Amino acid sequence: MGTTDFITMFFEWLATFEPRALILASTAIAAGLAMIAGIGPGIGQGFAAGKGAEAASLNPKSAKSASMVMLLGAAVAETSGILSLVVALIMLYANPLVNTDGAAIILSASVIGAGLAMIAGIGPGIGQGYAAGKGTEMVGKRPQYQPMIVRTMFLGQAVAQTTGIYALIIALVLMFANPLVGLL
Amino acid sequence: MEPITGKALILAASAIGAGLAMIAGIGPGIGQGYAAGKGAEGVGRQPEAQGDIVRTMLLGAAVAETTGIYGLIIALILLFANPLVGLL
Amino acid sequence: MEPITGKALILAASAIGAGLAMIAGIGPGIGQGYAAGKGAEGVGRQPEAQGDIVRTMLLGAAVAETTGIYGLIIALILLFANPLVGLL
Amino acid sequence: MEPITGKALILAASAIGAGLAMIAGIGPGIGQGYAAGKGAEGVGRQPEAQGDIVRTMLLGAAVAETTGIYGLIIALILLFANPLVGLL
Amino acid sequence: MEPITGKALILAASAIGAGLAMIAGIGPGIGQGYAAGKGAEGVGRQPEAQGDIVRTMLLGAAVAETTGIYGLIIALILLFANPLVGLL
Amino acid sequence: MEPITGKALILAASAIGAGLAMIAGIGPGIGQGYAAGKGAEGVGRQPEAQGDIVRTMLLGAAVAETTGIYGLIIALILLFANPLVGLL
Amino acid sequence: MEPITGKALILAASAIGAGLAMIAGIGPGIGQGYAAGKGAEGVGRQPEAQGDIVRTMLLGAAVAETTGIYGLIIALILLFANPLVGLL
Amino acid sequence: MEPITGKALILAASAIGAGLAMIAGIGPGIGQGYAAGKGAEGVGRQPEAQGDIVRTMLLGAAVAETTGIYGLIIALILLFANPLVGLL
Amino acid sequence: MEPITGKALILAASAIGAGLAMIAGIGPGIGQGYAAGKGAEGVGRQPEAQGDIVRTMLLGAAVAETTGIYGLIIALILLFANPLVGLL
Amino acid sequence: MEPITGKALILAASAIGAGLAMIAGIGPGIGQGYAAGKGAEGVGRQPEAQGDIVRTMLLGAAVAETTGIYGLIIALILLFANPLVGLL
Ligand code: NA
Ligand code: NA
Ligand code: NA
Ligand code: NA
Ligand code: NA
Ligand code: NA
Ligand code: NA
Ligand code: NA
Ligand code: NA
Ligand code: NA
Repeated sequence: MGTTDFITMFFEWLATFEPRALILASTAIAAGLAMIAGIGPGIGQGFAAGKGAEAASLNPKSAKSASMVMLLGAAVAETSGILSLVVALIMLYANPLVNTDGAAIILSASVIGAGLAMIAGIGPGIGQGYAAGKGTEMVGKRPQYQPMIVRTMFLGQAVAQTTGIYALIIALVLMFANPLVGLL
Repeated sequence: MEPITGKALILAASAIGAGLAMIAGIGPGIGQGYAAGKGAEGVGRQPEAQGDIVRTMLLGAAVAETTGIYGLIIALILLFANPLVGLL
Repeated sequence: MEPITGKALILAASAIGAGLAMIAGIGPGIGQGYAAGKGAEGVGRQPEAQGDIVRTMLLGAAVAETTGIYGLIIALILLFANPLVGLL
Repeated sequence: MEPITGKALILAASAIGAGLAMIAGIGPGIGQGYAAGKGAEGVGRQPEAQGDIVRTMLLGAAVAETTGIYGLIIALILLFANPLVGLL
Repeated sequence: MEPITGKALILAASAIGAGLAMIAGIGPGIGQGYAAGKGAEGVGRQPEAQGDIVRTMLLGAAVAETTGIYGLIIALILLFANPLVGLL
Repeated sequence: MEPITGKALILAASAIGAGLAMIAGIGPGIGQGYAAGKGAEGVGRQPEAQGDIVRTMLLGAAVAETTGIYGLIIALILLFANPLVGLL
Repeated sequence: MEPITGKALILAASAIGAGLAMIAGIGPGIGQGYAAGKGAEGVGRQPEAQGDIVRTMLLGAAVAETTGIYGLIIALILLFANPLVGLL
Repeated sequence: MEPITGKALILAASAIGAGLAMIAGIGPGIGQGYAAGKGAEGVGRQPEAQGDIVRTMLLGAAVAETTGIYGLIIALILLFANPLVGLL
Repeated sequence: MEPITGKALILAASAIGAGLAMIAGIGPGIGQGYAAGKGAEGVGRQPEAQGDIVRTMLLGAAVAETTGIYGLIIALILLFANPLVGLL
Repeated sequence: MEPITGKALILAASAIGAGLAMIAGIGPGIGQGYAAGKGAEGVGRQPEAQGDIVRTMLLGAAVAETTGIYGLIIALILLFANPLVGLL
């Protein structure tokens, strides 16, 4: 084993830290990664906002109900942002991995994996926001069909949430029911 | 801290790989949301065609879900049926 | 206690490579969702052409699926038929 | 010569985590800009409805800001009220 | 017990390179899905032109597939015909 | 000759964190450009409403700028008023 | 048993560089798919102009392919005609 | 023979931070290009309003440039007036 | 047995830098594909203006190619005329 | 035999930083391509305004190029006039 095996050297360097320090350092990065999901709701709700403004200009009579639908749809589109915030706060203030028995390298990687998984939330955020915007647009144009429009919007938004939920489940498994540490 | 073993390294990388695989979920989320929006627009325009519109929207959304499911399956394999540690 | 071997390093990298490959799934998810939306819009406007619309949507979506499948195949190869460890 | 402590490692990672959290700001920037564009288009069409249009645009933009704020909060916590070093 | 060799490092990097190359698949997935949506819209509007529309959609989609195939080929070369280990 | 200390590691990570935080600027750039385009379109169509259109565009763009400013502030804090080195 | 040499490091990095270069393929995939969709729409609307539409679509798509080819060329150079190992 | 010092590590990280900061430039590039397209469309439709259209386009584009400039400034600070090495 | 030298590290990083630079190619690919689609749409609608449309499309696409070329040039410099190893 | 020095580390990081900076080129590529498409559409519709349309398109595209140029300049500084190695 020569001095040129920088990979082994790197892992030996990592092993000089207390296990807790390694996990906590990974947690700082993971919390940052999880927040990236916020791109989604930002884009989606902004689309809804634009459609709301458009509806107010096209049909002032239905502007109020259009604004209501904009807010309802945008609220659904917030889901991934909230889920990511909650996961990041759990990581920072109630991280179960710091008290989990197991190899520090696996626990450290697990929290980063959880942070990466939450990034999936970009998708539902954008998609549901788009649906919110189209719902707003149509309610502004044809307020008499509001219930049907909103129902279809919610149904479609629910379908668009699933991959965000999958990601949340994987993140929670990695943090609270980690199957990898037991395999060692 | 105890030294890092090869098996631990594989399991650590599997945790990161599982997280990366979930990022695929961005796609269905955007796409199905687009379908939801067009569906909502459609039923507002042609309320009499609501059944057909929603059925087509859901059929298309089911198709759009698959790559998100693929990502989930790879993540679940990495976490619960990891074939890599057996190769060591 | 066994240290990190070359084989372990390759298997760890394979786990990450498999996760990365799944990211391709973003594309079909967005694209097929767009098709779903246009399909739903179409059947609302021309209910009499529903068969043609849905068939074209599904045909186009099948074409859009391929690169997601490529990513899945590479991931499965890395996990279940890893050719790299044999090269060591 | 003092070696790198666990505390230093956590603080270094916190700097990177804070930077990553800010990337969330891409979303509100795009979305609110879209709203700005549609608002400007709207007031050009019906100048008499300017009040309602701008109010709706700002209300929607406020909703779109939240996840950018979440990212900022997490970054500020990591920099100024780091709970992780206390757990060491 | 065999330590990490240069060959092992190259093979590990090849696994990650193969995963990265597959990410190209996002593009054809989005693009072909767009084509699918426009195709579905088109056959709904001009059912009599269905043959021409679908043929143009598939021709355009074939062109859009190429960079996804390039990514797949590079990944397969890295996995099954790795020229880098021979250069060592 | 001074070796790498914990302080140096934190400062190095801060340089990377500052760079990452600036990526947020993608968002306002896209969004405000969209607003610019819709504003230009609007004044072309209703030149008499130019004042209202430009004012709404700028108001909306100001709102869209905030997350880019947040990123800049976090970067400046990491570079010029780094609170992390004080925690060491 | 041969240890990790500088040459091995360069070759390992080349594998990752080749993978990264392929990511450029996202662009032509999306762009050409857009062209395919507009082409399909066009031939549905103006079947008599099919020749002109398809020719323009293919000409434009050829232009859009170039940066994907650049990425492929850089990847092939890194894999099959690596100039970096000669500089060592 | 001089080993890697803390200063060298900070300067190396600064090079990467500078590169990351430039990525912000994606945003203004897309946004201003959109404005350019809408401006070109506008002057084609209302040539008599060309002055107003181009002026609004440029005003909006100037606003959209700022976050790209922020990224450039942070990169220039990291390269030419690096405050981090002074903190060591 | 030759260990990893500074030169080898620079050359390895150059391979990765070259790969990263190619990612710029996403932009021209999308943009020129959009132009291709609009060009195809245009010649379908106004076949008599085909010359003007295609010429404008190609002129605009040439402008959109530049940043892809910049990326290619930086990659070629890193691979074939690397100025960094001379600075060592 | 010379080991890895601080200077080598900075130069290696500069190669990666240069590659990252080029990624900014995605933006102008997409944006100018959009402008190209709208320009082509415009000259098809109003051939008599071709001069104005193309001039506005090119003016707007010039504005959209700047952040791509910024990225190129930072990359060239890192490669040919690296100020960081002088700070060591
Ligand atoms: Na879903
Ligand atoms: Na699918
Ligand atoms: Na495909
Ligand atoms: Na929000
Ligand atoms: Na292609
Ligand atoms: Na904002
Ligand atoms: Na091109
Ligand atoms: Na700005
Ligand atoms: Na350009
Ligand atoms: Na610019």
